Amino acid sequence: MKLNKREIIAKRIAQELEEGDVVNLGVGIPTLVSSFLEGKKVYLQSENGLIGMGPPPEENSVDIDLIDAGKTPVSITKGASFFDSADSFGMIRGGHLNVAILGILQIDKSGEIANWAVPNQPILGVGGAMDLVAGAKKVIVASTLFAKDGSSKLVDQLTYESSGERKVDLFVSEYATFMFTSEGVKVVDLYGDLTIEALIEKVGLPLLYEVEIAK
Amino acid sequence: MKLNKREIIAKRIAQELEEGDVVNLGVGIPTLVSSFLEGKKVYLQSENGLIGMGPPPEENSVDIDLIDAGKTPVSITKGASFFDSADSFGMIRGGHLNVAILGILQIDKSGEIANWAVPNQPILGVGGAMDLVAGAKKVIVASTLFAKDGSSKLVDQLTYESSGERKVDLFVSEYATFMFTSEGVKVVDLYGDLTIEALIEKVGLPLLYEVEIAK
Amino acid sequence: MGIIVSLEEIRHVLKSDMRILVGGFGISGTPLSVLDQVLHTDIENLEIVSNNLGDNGMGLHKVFMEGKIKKAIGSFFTINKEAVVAWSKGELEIELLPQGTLAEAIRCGGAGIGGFYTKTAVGTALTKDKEIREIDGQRYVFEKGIRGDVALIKAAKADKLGNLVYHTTARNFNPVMATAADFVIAEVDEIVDVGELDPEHIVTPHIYVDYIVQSTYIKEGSEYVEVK
Amino acid sequence: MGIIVSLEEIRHVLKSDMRILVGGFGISGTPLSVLDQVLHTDIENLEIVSNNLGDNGMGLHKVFMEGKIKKAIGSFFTINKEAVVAWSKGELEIELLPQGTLAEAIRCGGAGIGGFYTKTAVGTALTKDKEIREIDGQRYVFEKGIRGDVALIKAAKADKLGNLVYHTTARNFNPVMATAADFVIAEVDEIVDVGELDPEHIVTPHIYVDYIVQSTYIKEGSEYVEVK
Repeated sequence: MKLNKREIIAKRIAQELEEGDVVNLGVGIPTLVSSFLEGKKVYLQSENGLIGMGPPPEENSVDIDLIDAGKTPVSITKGASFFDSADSFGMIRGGHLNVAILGILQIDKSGEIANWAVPNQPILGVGGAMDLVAGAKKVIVASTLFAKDGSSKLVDQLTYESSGERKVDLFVSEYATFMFTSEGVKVVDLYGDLTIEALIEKVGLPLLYEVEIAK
Repeated sequence: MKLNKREIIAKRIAQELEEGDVVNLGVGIPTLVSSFLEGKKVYLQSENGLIGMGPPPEENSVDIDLIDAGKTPVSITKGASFFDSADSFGMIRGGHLNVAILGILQIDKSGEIANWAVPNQPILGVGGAMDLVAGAKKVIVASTLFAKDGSSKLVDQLTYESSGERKVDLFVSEYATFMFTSEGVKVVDLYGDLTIEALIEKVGLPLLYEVEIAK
Repeated sequence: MGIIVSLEEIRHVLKSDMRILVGGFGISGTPLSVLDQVLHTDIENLEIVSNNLGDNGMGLHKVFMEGKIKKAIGSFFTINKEAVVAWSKGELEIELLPQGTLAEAIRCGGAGIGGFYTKTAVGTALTKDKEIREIDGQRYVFEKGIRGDVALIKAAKADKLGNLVYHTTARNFNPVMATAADFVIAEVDEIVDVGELDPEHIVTPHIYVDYIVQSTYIKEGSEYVEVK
Repeated sequence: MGIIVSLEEIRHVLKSDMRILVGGFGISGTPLSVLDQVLHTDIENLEIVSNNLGDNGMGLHKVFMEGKIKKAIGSFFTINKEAVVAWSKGELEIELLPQGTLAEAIRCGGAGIGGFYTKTAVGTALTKDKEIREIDGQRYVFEKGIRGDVALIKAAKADKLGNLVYHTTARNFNPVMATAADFVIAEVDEIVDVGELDPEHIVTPHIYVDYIVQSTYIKEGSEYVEVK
């Protein structure tokens, strides 16, 4: 079965997760990650007060009070627990999540992200995005590489509002996975239909890429 | 039945409590207050994580985990609940107790108290005393008026370590009940075997006392 | 002691210009019946502290549409389209806080903590005019505690003293809001006798709750409907 | 996953010079079996964060008497007579905090809050060298969050994932300490299957817990006795 762009990203991220990880999935592509875990057990945290989030419920067992952070009904798994919003964000800020997987609008070459404020629109919503950026042990960005207008989301400097000083650990796109090092942006994995040269051209930034010769 | 000094104080304080009050009783004389409530229902809070503390349990139903702040086994009443130390002191500091009843070593003429550090001894214990002083809506001091050496605990200026800037609302002793006003220390109630003149003499401070003529 | 009151009786508690904390995340855990009562009063100029301004024509959304809200403090108002429009016309003040900062500020407001330092939002537009402080090598922003005149919260069950337990993710902001207002009104699905809630399971001790009202909403399939 | 371990297995987690958070108020809610294990190690120079240093020859009292504690941070050491003597000889450092400040600092340490302002102890000897700040007309003192390398806590029940529930006032400092250390060992009276604890009643979610050990102490009458 051929995967679409979003599924390619989700599947690649699923590989990064380890058995037993406590994970928060942002809205959009991140929610798809659950489908590609192939039996790996992770614990999903939802910032509205739940650890042990399960798949969407059967239609006849929907409880509209039991929702995820995107306000979609969810189920719970065995061993799940509920807590209030203050405790939930204590968990997030306190470094108790292994991984937060977040969408972005932009990411700069240092790994700083912008994922909450759409330019030229009123800034009236932030939700839990900044808490997750600041608090998770590891932040993985899940996003297509190019915006609808064709521009690269990976940029030299953010032109959108930053989500916090903290640099993310990984950016997984449909073409490549990027890491942010002191030497620059490193392509750790190339799997789309663009060569590294084409990627560099389209992104418009220098990218480090080590070809594994002994393969 | 003739009451002893400590009982006189406890009984007088019980009169100050109102039906439904949430009350924290310090160790010593304050714990006696429960005996003089005459059916008035108050809710006793214990800072180690309990609201709805009941009387000491029968010997055969002692649970040594279920204790008050003085580490004495207690029982619970219907409607009681347990919580952790952070929530308990949130309750105390946040102004959710109607009354804290505390013992003292000294109290000055402004109503500032010293109740934790014995002079010339290492200062190695404070417990929850300062949180109660700072946080309760009303603080009532329960203490004999004179120390064992005969000196007045009501003093011009504290010579013992203060328990906090907050002034208490009432000091109930075995001779009189005192209030602390901008004009000075006011005797609101005189019931021991000392006249007001003798009281002023023994305390060594000016005391305001309004005799109710139309009684 | 009369803490169980009718919906009509809560109206006298609410006054114009009050700051009101309202529990809920979207519609989950929102005191819908209590908020409907606001529409039966002539109060206005309310300052609301809530994660959102309701949703789908329910809860605070209704109150907002009646023009009763002057200012909203919360984390996510983008879903409230009319609120966005009102804001851009200058008819609604909005103060945006990260969701975790909002929750923590309310908790501190209820717990006698004047302010705190969080690492969330350091280096963003949301904190550009705020005090930044380095503590043990990490940068934090100062935030003050938040309190309200009244808190309107939703719980699953209350006993007749006012002890509360919640239902799944409908817990959200309700327990912290119960601690952080001068007067707390809890809307509940069920009222039980004192002693029926296990002391180990009570989430909000009764001393935080001033009024309890029976909810007039029930869940039917995937929505809340009002029963009279 | 092997989070349920024998008492012996916890020894390798504890190292000299560590800062260790220890739950309990007096003996109630103290991980007695785990603390006994410390005596079977050669670690020393420990910095202990705990309300007291045990009591009556149990818990931390034993550990202290073996000379393994360099510094104690807590609220009430006056009941520990030997600790008072050691302190006056300069053999034990003590940092005294009001009990509520201690609890709040640990909570903040676990919740990503760098520091906070409390009104407790303003104007006393305990805060005379600390930063005082006026917020909305009230004076507060600044306190930093507290974290540990390891937390040793006690709960009533764990499920096999590590979810915890507590027993009456034995809850005390344990839930906050579970959040504020790099490694958390929970001693429990009973271990049950996953799913047996109600998701609404779990106090400490399993993600905070690294090791679970079965307690070897039981209550008999008015004391704890060890069963082997």
